[in-house]
Amino acid sequence: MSTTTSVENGSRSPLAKPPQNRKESDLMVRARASMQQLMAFGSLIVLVILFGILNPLFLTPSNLSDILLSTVVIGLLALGATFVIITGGIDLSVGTGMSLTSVIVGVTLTYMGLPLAFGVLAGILAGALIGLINGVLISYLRIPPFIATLAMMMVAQGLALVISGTKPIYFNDTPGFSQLALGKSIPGLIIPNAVFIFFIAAVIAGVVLSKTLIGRYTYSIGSNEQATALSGINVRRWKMWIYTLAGTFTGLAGVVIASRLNSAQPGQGAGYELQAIAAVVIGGTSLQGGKGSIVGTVIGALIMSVLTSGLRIINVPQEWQSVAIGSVILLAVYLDMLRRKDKSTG
Amino acid sequence: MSTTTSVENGSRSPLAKPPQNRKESDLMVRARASMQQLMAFGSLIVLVILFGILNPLFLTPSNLSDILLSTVVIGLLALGATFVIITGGIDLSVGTGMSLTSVIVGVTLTYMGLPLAFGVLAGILAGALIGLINGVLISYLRIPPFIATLAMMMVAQGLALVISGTKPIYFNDTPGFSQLALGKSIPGLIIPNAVFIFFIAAVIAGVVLSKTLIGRYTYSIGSNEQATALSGINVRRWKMWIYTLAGTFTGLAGVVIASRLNSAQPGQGAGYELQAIAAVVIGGTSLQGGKGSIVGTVIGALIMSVLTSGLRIINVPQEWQSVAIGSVILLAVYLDMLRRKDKSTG
Amino acid sequence: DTSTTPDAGAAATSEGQKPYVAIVSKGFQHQFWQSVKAGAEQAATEYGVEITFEGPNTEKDVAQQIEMLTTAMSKSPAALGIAALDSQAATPILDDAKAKNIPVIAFDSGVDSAIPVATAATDNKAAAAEAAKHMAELIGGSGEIAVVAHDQTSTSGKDRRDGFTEYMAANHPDIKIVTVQYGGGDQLESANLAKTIINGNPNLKGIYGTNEGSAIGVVKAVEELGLKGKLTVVGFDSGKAQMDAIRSGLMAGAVTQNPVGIGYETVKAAAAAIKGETVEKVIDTGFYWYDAKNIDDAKIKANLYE
Amino acid sequence: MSEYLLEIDGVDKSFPGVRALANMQLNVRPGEVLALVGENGAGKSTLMKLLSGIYVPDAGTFRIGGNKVDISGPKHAQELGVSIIHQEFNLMRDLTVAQNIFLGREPMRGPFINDSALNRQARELFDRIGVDLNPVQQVAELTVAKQQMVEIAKALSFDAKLLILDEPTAALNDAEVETLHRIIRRFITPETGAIYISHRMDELKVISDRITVIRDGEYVDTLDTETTTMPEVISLMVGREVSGTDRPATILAGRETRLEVRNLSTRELLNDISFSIAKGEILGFAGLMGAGRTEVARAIVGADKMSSGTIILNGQAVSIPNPARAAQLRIGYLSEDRKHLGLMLEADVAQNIMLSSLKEISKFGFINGRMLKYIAGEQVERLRIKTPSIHQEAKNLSGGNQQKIVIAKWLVKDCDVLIFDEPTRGIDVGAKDEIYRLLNELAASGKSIIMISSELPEVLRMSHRIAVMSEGRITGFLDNAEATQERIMELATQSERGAKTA
Ligand SMILES: Nc1ncnc2c1ncn2[C@@H]1O[C@H](COP(=O)(O)OP(=O)(O)OP(=O)(O)O)[C@@H](O)[C@H]1O
Ligand SMILES: Nc1ncnc2c1ncn2[C@@H]1O[C@H](COP(=O)(O)OP(=O)(O)OP(=O)(O)O)[C@@H](O)[C@H]1O
Ligand SMILES: O[C@@H]1[C@@H](O)[C@H](O)OC[C@H]1O
Ligand SMILES: [Mg+2]
Ligand SMILES: [Mg+2]
Repeated sequence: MSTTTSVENGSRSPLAKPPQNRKESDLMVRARASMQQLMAFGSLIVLVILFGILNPLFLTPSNLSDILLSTVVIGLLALGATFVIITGGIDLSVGTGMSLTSVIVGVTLTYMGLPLAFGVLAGILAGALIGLINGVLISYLRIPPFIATLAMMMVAQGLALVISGTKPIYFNDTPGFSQLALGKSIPGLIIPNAVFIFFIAAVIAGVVLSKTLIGRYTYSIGSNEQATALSGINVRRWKMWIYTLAGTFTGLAGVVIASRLNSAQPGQGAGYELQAIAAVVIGGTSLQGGKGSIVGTVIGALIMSVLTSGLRIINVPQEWQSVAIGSVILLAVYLDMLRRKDKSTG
Repeated sequence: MSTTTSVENGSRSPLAKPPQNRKESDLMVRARASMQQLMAFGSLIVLVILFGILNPLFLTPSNLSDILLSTVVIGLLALGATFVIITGGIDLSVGTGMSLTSVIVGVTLTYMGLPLAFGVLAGILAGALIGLINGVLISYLRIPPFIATLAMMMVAQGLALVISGTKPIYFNDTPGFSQLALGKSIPGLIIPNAVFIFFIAAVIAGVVLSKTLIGRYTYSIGSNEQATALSGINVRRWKMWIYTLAGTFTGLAGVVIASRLNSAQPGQGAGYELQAIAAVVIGGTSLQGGKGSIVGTVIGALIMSVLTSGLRIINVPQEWQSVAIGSVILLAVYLDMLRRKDKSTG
Repeated sequence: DTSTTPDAGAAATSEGQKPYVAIVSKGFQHQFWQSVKAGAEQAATEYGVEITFEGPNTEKDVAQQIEMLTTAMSKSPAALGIAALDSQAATPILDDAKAKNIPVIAFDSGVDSAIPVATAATDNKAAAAEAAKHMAELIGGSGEIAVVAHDQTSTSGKDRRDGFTEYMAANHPDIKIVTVQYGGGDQLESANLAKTIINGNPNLKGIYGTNEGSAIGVVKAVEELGLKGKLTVVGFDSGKAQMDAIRSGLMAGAVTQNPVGIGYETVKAAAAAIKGETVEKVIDTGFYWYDAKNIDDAKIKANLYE
Repeated sequence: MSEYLLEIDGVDKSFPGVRALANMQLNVRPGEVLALVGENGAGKSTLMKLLSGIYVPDAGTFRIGGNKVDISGPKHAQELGVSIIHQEFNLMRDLTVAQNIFLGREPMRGPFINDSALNRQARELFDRIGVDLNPVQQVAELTVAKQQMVEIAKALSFDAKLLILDEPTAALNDAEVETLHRIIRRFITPETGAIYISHRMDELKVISDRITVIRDGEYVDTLDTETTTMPEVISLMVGREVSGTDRPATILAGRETRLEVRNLSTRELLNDISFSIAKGEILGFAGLMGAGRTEVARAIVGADKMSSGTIILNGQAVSIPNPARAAQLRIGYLSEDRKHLGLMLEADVAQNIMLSSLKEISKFGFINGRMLKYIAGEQVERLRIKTPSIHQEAKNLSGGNQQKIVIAKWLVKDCDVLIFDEPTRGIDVGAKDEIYRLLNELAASGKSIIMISSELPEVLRMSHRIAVMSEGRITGFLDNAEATQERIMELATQSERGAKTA
């Protein structure tokens, strides 16, 4: 197409491109990008319809609302993980880090008896601190992200147990706390607050990732860390903040899960990191870094929870459920690959 | 032709380096490489001595032999993972894959009543098959390794339960089977066979990685997959074989754990994958691909089991154990980083 | 009280289908849970109800269990069976069940709530004390022992640890528990762990394993170290490996619960509650000490599973 | 045997939004070197990738030795006797030099690779073709120039009939170029031929027999080198005249010093480097491969550690621990290795151009997206970057256009001191001219520019003064008026331990 126009305007210098060309392919590039997300959204819809046919109860508003609710914790962890993974890193500490932050909330609210807002803040800050430490280890001490966050995973697990005295902390003295996640603030709507917290967090994460400096540097570090550094960006410092940001979401997840369970469970959380990473990767973010989106992650997290819930509601025996989830994930990602099929030299 | 002679005569073109440089860096390169492994080995020795001082019982032959034994399963998984990680991939299916292969051994020996050798073979082949499927998914269907092996992790978990009928399979009718791992074939030595199986497997893995084509292409693919393909190497096919090879070690691990427990436990294995990867990475293999060694992995696996056992024998409370392991791993890797400190642009 | 809901049951049966009972346990892969499931299925056939049985992958994952309960509630069951990992965390679901007039049967572990119409469970503390009593006898009332536990945070893990240690503290001051360590119920991990404990405590006289995986791990350790007969092992639960170990003398004995009975009683109570019949509030499914001597007794055998 | 070694006819190739080749034709005779020239983005590399089976043509025929062929992939190309050195390196950085060269052709001893035979083969190859490489050195440790040598050695290690070199000299300096030419001449026999792509017009005369010119994906003409002048070639390529080889005016004395480097040393190489640069000055850095020019630049901007030395900026000693600090002090560094150290290949043109300047166009951390597109678009026009859109991924651009993106990034950043390391690498003559003009404008507006270049004509044309390096030291400064290629080479080969090289 471009050649046609340039032939028509044969008189101009061959280097200069007619301006309308740019606009045109601008559109094409964008269209392709949003198509991809539409298609991922498509698989999600297909799954929902499929389960709805297999068991109409799946489509009841109450069940759909429950699925949304069950997406929240992994979803929040996955939001943070999206940033880290786009930088080309990984964060294994999100699961137990979440437990640790929920224990911190427990200590603040139940042991110290401070007001609710303090507990929420303490949890989020504790998460940010975990992220900050990850960031320092990775940026300044140059420890590979896998190792740094694996170590943090273990340390957080241990500290959660130590601080809580290896037992759950209950929030019975702070009755408002469980409303944070489970209250229904919008009258007439059965969707609980936690879902809105997640979607607001997702919108914020999306804006930060696509519109701000830290978001832009997240991509550029993941694309080419050395080139970014040589471009005069303080890569170490930004990376530290990116991990801190990711930790903030971990902290938020800790607050939400504590509220949902009305207790801080120090022993749980291991294994959540893989689920969070899976949501991110199913959402199209590459573990190689440089590419990814929050919308994708949200869709990825929803695919996971729809699958889990759907297989349960159609009464697939539990041992077959994991076989089915594994297979469907493969299929979804394979279809995704198919349409992205770019040329390869392999 | 005249140029050839002029090169020999030393009236070389000005860009040429003085010839003694070549010899020098030959030696230097080698020296540096072996130094690194010596140092990693050093941290291991330091740990052993430290625990020995804190509790002399740590150093009893029986305890040391037990530590070696406790290294075997994770160690075998880590050997396979080393290949995969050097290609720049990852294998999350090793833990539950191991369970599935041990169930296959159980089916062969106990349900089908075939002779011992068949069971061993069936287990190893089952592992290879798991690897082959991973390889096909990754190479030919272009599914990212994380997703392909995560899906395989779930599928293997489910199949292990389905095939076994969600119960352990015992080897009581094949009394020789438990000797495979626990017998002491070398008279006068208290070290059980499993340890020797591991070390023989490690030697084989080491030779394959450093001396054979599949090993060379493992590094090459991890360094630059596209360039490897451009060199006329059938990258897809080799990658498929590399995953198959890794699966073989998973199969072997399945056989050994079944023999050690004298039963196939279908529910176990989740979580082992992270430990195996940790051993590989602690051993200096980079998750970016292109770099790594079997010696490193063996040392990494030993560091992990020495740490675990040592903290137990000096009676560190369990909740503090994970804090301590996390911290020591960080420290070990940090020291490793310090001496490798290469040029950075950060 | 034991008020039940004839409506719910009627609604389900009126369509000519069997009433549906959703059962969410604490685990799934353990033989213990498979036996509970078997008992539940047996009762389901006998009492003409439909059941599903599921549980989280690990007995730590409170949140996963809550998701399972939530999905179960979406299926509008006629009754709900629950072995809560954390009864407080399950409170909102129990409240929801109450609001919808769905009778709740607790099993395996009690629930801190008035909502369940019945509880079919083992008294874990008492069972652990029974194990302690036998351990004390077997080692002659003094010496060093250790505990390999399956979990640090779950109620069953804590109760079986505490029931044991408290009994020792109260009754046998000369017995010293040198360490309590946790192997997550993983056999391999527990075996490695037990070996380290034995290596680190040369005077050790006995080890207690708090569930199937832990106990078998300890047996493995003793077997591998060639200490059969020199170290007293007492365990918890059954399963083929434990029974073999008891027969061969590697293990002195163990406390078994009645998992099949737990499952059976749970569904039986559910079926009754659906019909609006009164059910017993507490169904003690009991526990039994078994060893080489009584392992083949009919009464014991009924409580063991392979 | 056919009259032609290779005939290409009627070849079309399009990418989304780009028609890279249209009805392309070309032929190579046995025993000749055919130069292929055209502007950045004209389609040269695309044609070569079709020839090596990396891309599949939309239309057209390829004949090798008279037989029509459908080249299915790199291996097939090799089997057909076609050996290619791509514009972008295709090396495995973690493998050694020898392992790279013989990848896929390892000598075996039973099931095992015979590494000593491998290294021996490599040494024999290097001796045969006359390059100095260490077979057991890791490629990651080599400079760009040495990596290029590895690529050349690799291509020659095949028993090729047709050798294709896509800008092999972009990373080489004049002495190395000579070595390469010698290698090529030795390769050419009555049975073999070569296609030689280059933007360095001076070498075409020396190495080629005929020159094929293409423009905008279309064939323009083929000329006999002997009977053609370079300005003719250039005007066919660019469609206009390009100015000659004027030299800059000598810089006015007494200008304020902008940057002074005193006694800079590094652990690895640099030894007591001192120089200063005035406002409005262009200081050229010349030297042979490995002389340490890149290291000087990296040390100044904090990318590498200095072991001793002081940097004085506008009269004040400053410490620069990393390039971020350098950028704060308005010192920018354009790296010589665009692929690894310059570009985000997967990111789009706009993001690449704006990377260094995002802070300047953001408020409270929010980036002004319209501004970003506007400025990036402006640069695309100004440098005539050939791309269908500012949203095109950088990896889809031709090599020269990628280089322009890296330059654009530093033009946007508005630094006071700009260190350009091989800035015109891979850039066509027309665009080079444009860039020279821009650099002169920048200098005229008071910026200080350090220009590291391996092309002596470029250094001579642009620099007010020239610093020459050898073995990690500065061996002399030349004013533009007194500088000649010969004097530069003299200083560049001056060894401290002179006795050794003698
Ligand atoms: N994979 C691709 N996807 C999209 N466009 C491409 C791709 N490869 C090349 N192009 C486009 O095709 C055109 C020709 O590129 P090519 O690399 O062949 O140019 P070239 O003549 O080698 O230029 P240079 O001298 O800068 O190396 C350019 O406009 C380029 O942007
Ligand atoms: N990545 C690297 N790893 C190891 N050594 C390097 C590396 N880069 C450069 N060197 C070494 O540093 C020295 C200086 O190289 P540098 O690139 O600074 O030289 P230069 O004068 O800029 O020459 P060139 O024309 O090659 O760019 C050389 O001896 C080279 O071998
Ligand atoms: O409560 C459970 C139980 O009764 C069984 O013994 O194993 C696991 C426990 O958590
Ligand atoms: Mg090109
Ligand atoms: Mg250089």
